[in-house]
Amino acid sequence: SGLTGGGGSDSDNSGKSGDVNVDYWMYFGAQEKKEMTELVNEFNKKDNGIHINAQSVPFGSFLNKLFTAVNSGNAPHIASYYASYGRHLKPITDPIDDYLSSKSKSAYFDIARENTKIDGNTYALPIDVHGKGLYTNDKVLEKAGVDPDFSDWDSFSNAANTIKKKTDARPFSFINWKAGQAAYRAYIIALTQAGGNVLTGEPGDYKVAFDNEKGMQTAQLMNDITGKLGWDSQKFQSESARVEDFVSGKLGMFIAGTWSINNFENENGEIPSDLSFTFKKPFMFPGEGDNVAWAESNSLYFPTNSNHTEEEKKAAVEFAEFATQNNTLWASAGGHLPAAKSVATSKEVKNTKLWTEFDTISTMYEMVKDKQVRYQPRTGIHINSDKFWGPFIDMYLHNTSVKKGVKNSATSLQQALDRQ
Amino acid sequence: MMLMGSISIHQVRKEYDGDTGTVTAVDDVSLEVSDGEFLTIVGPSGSGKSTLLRMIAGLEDITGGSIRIGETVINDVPPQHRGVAMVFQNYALYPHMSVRKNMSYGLKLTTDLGSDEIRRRVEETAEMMGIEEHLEKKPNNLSGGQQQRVATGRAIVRQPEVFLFDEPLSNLDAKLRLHMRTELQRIQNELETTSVYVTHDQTEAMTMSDRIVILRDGTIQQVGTPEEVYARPTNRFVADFIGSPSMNFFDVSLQGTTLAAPSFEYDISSEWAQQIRENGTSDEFVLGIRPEHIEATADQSAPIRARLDVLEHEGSDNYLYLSKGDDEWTVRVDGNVRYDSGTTVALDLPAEHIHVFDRRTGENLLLRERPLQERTDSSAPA
Amino acid sequence: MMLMGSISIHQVRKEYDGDTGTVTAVDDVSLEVSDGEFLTIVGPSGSGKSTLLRMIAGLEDITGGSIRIGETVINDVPPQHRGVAMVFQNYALYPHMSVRKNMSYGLKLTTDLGSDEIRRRVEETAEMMGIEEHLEKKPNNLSGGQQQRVATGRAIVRQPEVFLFDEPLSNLDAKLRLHMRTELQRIQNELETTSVYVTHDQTEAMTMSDRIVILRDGTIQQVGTPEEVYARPTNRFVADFIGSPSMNFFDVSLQGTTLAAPSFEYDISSEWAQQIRENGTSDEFVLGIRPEHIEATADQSAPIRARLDVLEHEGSDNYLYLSKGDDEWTVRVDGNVRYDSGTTVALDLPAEHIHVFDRRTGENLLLRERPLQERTDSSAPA
Amino acid sequence: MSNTDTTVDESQAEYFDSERLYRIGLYVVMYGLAALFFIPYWRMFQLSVTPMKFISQGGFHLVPPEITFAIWKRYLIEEPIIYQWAFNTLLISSITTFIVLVVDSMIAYSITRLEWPGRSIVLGVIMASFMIPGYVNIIPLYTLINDLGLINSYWAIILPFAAGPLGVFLLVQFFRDIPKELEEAARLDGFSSVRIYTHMILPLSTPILTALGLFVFIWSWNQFLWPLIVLNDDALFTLPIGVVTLRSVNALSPNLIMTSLALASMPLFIVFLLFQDKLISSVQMQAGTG
Amino acid sequence: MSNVDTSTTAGRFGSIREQVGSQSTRQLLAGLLFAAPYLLLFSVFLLYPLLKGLYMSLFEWNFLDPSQSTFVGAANYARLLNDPMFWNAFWNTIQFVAMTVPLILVVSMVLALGLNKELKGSRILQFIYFSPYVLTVSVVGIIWLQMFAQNGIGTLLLGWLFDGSPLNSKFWAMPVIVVTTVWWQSGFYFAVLLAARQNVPSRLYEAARLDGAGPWRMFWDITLPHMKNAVLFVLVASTIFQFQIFGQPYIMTKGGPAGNTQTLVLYLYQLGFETRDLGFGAAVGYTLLAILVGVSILNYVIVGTNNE
Ligand SMILES: Nc1ncnc2c1ncn2[C@@H]1O[C@H](COP(=O)(O)OP(=O)(O)OP(=O)(O)O)[C@@H](O)[C@H]1O
Ligand SMILES: Nc1ncnc2c1ncn2[C@@H]1O[C@H](COP(=O)(O)OP(=O)(O)OP(=O)(O)O)[C@@H](O)[C@H]1O
Ligand SMILES: O=P(O)(O)OC[C@H](O)CO
Ligand SMILES: [Mg+2]
Ligand SMILES: [Mg+2]
Repeated sequence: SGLTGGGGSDSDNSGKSGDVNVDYWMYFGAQEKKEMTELVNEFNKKDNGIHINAQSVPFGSFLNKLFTAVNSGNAPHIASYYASYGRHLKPITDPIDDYLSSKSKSAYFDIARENTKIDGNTYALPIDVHGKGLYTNDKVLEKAGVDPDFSDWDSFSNAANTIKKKTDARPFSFINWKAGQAAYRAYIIALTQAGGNVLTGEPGDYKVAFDNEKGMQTAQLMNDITGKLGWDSQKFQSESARVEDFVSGKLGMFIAGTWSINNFENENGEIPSDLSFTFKKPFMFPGEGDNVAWAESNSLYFPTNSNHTEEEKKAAVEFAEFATQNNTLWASAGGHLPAAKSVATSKEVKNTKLWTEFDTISTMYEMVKDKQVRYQPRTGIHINSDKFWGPFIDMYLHNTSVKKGVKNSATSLQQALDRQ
Repeated sequence: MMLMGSISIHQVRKEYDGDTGTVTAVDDVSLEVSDGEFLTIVGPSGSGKSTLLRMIAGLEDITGGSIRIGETVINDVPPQHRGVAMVFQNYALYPHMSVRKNMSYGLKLTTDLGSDEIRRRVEETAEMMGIEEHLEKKPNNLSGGQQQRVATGRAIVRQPEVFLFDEPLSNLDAKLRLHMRTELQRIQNELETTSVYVTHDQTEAMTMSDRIVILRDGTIQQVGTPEEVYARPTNRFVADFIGSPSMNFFDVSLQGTTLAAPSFEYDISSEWAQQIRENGTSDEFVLGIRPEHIEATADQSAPIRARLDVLEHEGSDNYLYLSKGDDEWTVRVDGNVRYDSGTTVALDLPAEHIHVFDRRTGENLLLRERPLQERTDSSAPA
Repeated sequence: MMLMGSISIHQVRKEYDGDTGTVTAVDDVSLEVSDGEFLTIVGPSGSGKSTLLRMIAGLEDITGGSIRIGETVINDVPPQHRGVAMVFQNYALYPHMSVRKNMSYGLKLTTDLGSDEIRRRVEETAEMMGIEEHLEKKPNNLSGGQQQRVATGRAIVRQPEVFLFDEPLSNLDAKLRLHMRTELQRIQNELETTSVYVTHDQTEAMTMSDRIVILRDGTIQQVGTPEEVYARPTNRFVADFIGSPSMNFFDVSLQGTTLAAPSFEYDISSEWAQQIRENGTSDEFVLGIRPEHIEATADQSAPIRARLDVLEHEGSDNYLYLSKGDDEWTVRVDGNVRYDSGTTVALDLPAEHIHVFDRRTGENLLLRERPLQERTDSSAPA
Repeated sequence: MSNTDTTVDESQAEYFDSERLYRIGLYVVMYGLAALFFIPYWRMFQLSVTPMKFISQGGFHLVPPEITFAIWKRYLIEEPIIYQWAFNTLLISSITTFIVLVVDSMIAYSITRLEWPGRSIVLGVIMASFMIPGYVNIIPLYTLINDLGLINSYWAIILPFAAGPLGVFLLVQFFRDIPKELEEAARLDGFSSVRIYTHMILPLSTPILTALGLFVFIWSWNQFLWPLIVLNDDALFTLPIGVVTLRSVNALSPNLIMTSLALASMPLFIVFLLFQDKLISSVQMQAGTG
Repeated sequence: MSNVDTSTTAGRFGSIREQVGSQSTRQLLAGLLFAAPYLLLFSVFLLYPLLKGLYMSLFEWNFLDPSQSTFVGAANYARLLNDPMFWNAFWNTIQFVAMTVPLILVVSMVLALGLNKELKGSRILQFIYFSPYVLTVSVVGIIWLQMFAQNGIGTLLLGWLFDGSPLNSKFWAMPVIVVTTVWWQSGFYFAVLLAARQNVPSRLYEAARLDGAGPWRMFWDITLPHMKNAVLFVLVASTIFQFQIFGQPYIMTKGGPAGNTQTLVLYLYQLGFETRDLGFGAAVGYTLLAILVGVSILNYVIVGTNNE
């Protein structure tokens, strides 16, 4: 069976005969994958005549493979992807309103639920709401003797300058990861606080909006962090360099996701005991705009496949409901705030270190509750692509001038939007 | 039964499609080989010897004409059913099989002999070839001579009606070649199987065969016993090819009854002169005489003289290499006769041994005059 | 000036580090080659001929002993300064250079001759070798014989004191080899340059050299003129190696004054018997006699008789291959003498031509008794 | 015959001295280069056993101050997905190798030994396809594989690879050099075409078949771009792409990454150690220089 | 030979009839049967895609529904000529090839000439030189990425040169990829050149020694001319292969910084498998093919004239 494909699986493979078999593609890795696999196994253990067959597909080629699979009639019943990609995935996925239980319609945070709808139809169920915040290495802050107000740029930049002066650590990195997507997400946060937008207009008629003064200023700020301000280095020795620096105390603060906490673990899977850090709302950027942070949801989509039976579709949604509404594990280890309200506030979630000690999930919960998060624009294109945001990395590392970087990025993005 | 091993080749042609059009490798050859005869095909490289042999074997399609073995036309009979066995120049032993397997394979595939019987035959033949100790070895572990014996043994064991040999000895060194030559002769005497033997070594041909076929560019130049082709070569090509060292040739023109070469003149009888003139296509001829037929005389008044460059001793003969102007002479004299390099030697050419060829066609114009000499007389082929 | 080209080899050894320990390729060889002499080194494959030659050339380090050319010990002199030139078996022509460049390369690098002078010398030599038309060609476009001439020319043009030849003719076919042999002799006669010539072909050695060195396993078996080594071989190895076809050997034991072989007995004088007994290391001997020294007699009462297997004609000789029991005979008789296969022939062994060797050591026990025969008599080396 | 150089005496000492110097220099250069070539390997292994705390501290260690085999243990014992990948790769490579050997030797035999019209043209087309770089075709090939429904199947990797002309090229060269007489002797002995192929050509070609097999195996093992495109499921991955996804999924720790790399390269290193000469000779056969 | 075996005779005449029939028909049949399996693979997986690629390149290819593709003629090619991304990738690839190929030649030549001498431990040396070649590009890419990471040895030794990771430097990123490739590939060409070197008849060096040639002269007059074909092979094979560079930038730089290591195949990959712009991608593929065929033909001409 190995040769003809579809053979391998991450979950217990052997569904009982007569079971409805549901294929599920996911791109999760490390902890996330572990927890999701456990959820699947849990579901499979239930005697409900459904067997979930989960397969891991690498994130980097996930979209492409999904498109191909739909195109060749091999699409799985369920596929994980970002909730704000609904418009991009609409041509290859099916709405599920007909199968959705009434309970589900109100189970999720409103903001998350709304984000999965296109033209009134539900295209996905959100697993979580995850966002980016500001991680601080408390030892470094202590050493510098600073405790800034993290909602004010002056205060923040003073603290940063003090760290720079008083310690041999660098104060602040705008990005955690050498990838266009990381720059894009951080940029959205800063741009929104500056009062700008990435795109304006309506679906189908989006216009690039960051090639204006505000966009340019925010990009300039980003560029200054490694330039004029000297808060961060222009070197990025490896993709994970910032994380390593943060863990070892060479970096005081950086913007990263709630789930990034998993990256602090050492080879034994533990967060180093000598690392003390806090997760803060990232509302320190200058400007008159809204204090909202970028957020996203890992979600479950239902790809189009004419071979899928009604029964299977129903089963697929049943599993998706289960996986999005019983995922306490997703918070404890995966580092995400579950999208289902009841789960998010469940005892199990509130008892995790992430809630009680590291504050990542709790902070995230507050932001969601207080409507301090916003999803990125839902376009028909693969907007996170390096193709559009690579220039921001180049700008951050001073390989390109701000002007040129913004222009390149804006042009190619607009072109792609037009081509749509 | 007596006719089984006779071969009859009738107007056989072979054409290859070469890069530059068709190459005619064998051109209208007809030939009869009688049962038990040992026939040798000689000729220079590319003359079509192998091609002819391989058509008999069935390894090449016959473009035109027919070949019979015994009573059967075998043009369309596959090789293994022609009752022939072949010994190749490089032996073509199967390198990954033991000697025993090499020898038994053909029997296994083409006969329904039991394995005991095959075993018996192989061992009998191996003994006959003196390779019984090597039956379990791989060919690569044998010496050249031993490999040759295995190759011959592989042919013999099949008890074919016809043996075909394609330069079977040419990969051996001189001493071994001599030895295997006599051995092959002994075996053929014993088995009396019809044999067609290809070689480009005229010595081999002269010493081994009942009859010799001389090929050139795919056509037969002459067929005859060794004595015939030696004494009565039909043309200059055969005269040159047969005999070692080669016949001496001199470009001459006929003036009256005198054959005039650049460095000497030679008188012939007026009948011969007339015959030459009648048969020749022009006034240009070639005078030929074998080294062993030239007489080096004490008589210093002899008309033909040349300077001795090198003297070489071989067997009980001395070979003189002489020159005068552009004419070069090779002369065989008795081992007792002694000259110093640099001296001038007088030469006599006995009329009964001279050959005159048409310079253009190469035809031997005095063929009629040349008696067939006995093979064992002192001027026999070398 | 007279001594310039003399070579003096003193207790020279050569050891190689092989996979299985040290291999002694040349073992304590001492030898004098006088100026202008043509010395040939013969011996079977692996006997160290090339190694010795290459030590003279400077292509191999000398493990022990010393070599002089003229007055100078050249052990540590780099090859190009030894005043030697070498002709290799496969010619070793530079394939991508024209003949002209091949010949001038050494002159350009080792002398300060002007390019005109080099040009002159090269063309002179080319003319001498008959390759003047091919000067601009690449070696690959030349025939084997022409390549050989270029290789020789390349050596000659440098006007060395010593020529070294390593089997220079062995890549040529028989007819061409004969031709080039006489040509090389002619050139050496002309230049009178000291030459050391390696070959494993004893005929070449016998016909070309002033003296012959016979090597075996890196040690000298005998040094002498062709006549000496033919008539007075110091041991069975030399006796076997020199002469073609080889000497006949028979295992014998000495009983009284009779040498008893399995198939015949042979009486010798009592002095000889005594001498043999005294010098031998046991009672086991080997009787040797050359094919040309055996007399096939009409006298059917002769004590030694054998059955004729094959008769072969060569030059003005007939070769008889006979056998009796396990003893095999090769006998050279006059071309006129005629026998039929299968008949029994009586043989006579003239006492003055027999050799007796110690079976264990191979030593020739009658060496003293063997007179040196004249080279040109009828029983000269073949 | 008298122009011996007079500089003989001075030059001889130099001659042998410079010889020695030359050899010393040679050793220095060759071993120096080997050391340079070796650095990446050493770095890989060194990092794989360095604990994260030293790595994130930065700084350079020739030998890590502390050694941990935690990650090796984790991959080899606790998370053996790497075995699954190794097995997949082995399966793909073996099947590919087998197909290439059988199919290529068959056509090479047909072209060199059997006479049929047009075979030289066929050979010419195959040889010409040598010029087509594998990647030029990926898009149309991809749509083909997609149309055939072979996405996410090993056949998608095996079949296009087996269509490559290298094996045909090598085997045709080799078969041409097998003496024709052997086959002719076999025909006289009554061998059929199939028997000549199985009992003569194949046994006689073991050296080239081994060499080709090794080469195809290694190439197939190391394929990267194509499997990346056609495989969707990490349980189906081959080692080379699995290793890359490990990196982007588990992301960070260099020690983790290096361990996975070491594990991924191990099988071929062992193959190479065992078959060094064969492999190198197959390289040389490709270039026609061996 | 009076006892001719009757079984032989019987066999002979018995089977003549069954076997009669033209030999060439039988050969034709066998020949085609033996050739068929490969020819099938070849036509389906090599020839067909090749032609289909040409066809696709003339369309605005609709990935989800190919029947909806619109024929655009040469428009994709025209677009390509005006596409700065294509030209950037094109020049980067040329740069890469121009740096890598000569370096590979020099390194592999030094290795081959050095190892031709009998050295102690030459098997180990050979192993070390050749072994990178058996690594997959992903392993090679990641190791070298690590070599130039924060505490990578390359950074530590050469950091002063490029101030930080060279892979972030517009100037140094490509040279690092070049060095990586040289490390990875030289072993292969080293093996080729070593064999060629060992095939130079040693007699020639001996003749040259007697002629008074020194090591340098021998190299130019004997070694190099003899290795000419191998050197050409190295040049051509490595040029064609390096033109297809994909794995190293895909893994090490993703084409950055600022698109400076974007190569043709990487671009092809992105077009086909990220943007799914298949028609245009096919046009890029065909252009790459045209370039490579051009290189091959050029080489063929050069070799052809050289071998006169
Ligand atoms: N398979 C072939 N295809 C084309 N031409 C061929 C083929 N075989 C032989 N020839 C040509 O046919 C002619 C005769 O060849 P053949 O091998 O019979 O010569 P030969 O007398 O055996 O020569 P040699 O002494 O070199 O073996 C030659 O001109 C040769 O080039
Ligand atoms: N480079 C070498 N290394 C090791 N052993 C060698 C080397 N060269 C020659 N020998 C050994 O030295 C011995 C003499 O070899 P040499 O080449 O001198 O023999 P030869 O008489 O010239 O033989 P041939 O007639 O085959 O040329 C042989 O045993 C050979 O194996
Ligand atoms: O995918 P691979 O392993 O064939 O890699 C090819 C390289 O990128 C070419 O330099
Ligand atoms: Mg022939
Ligand atoms: Mg030798």
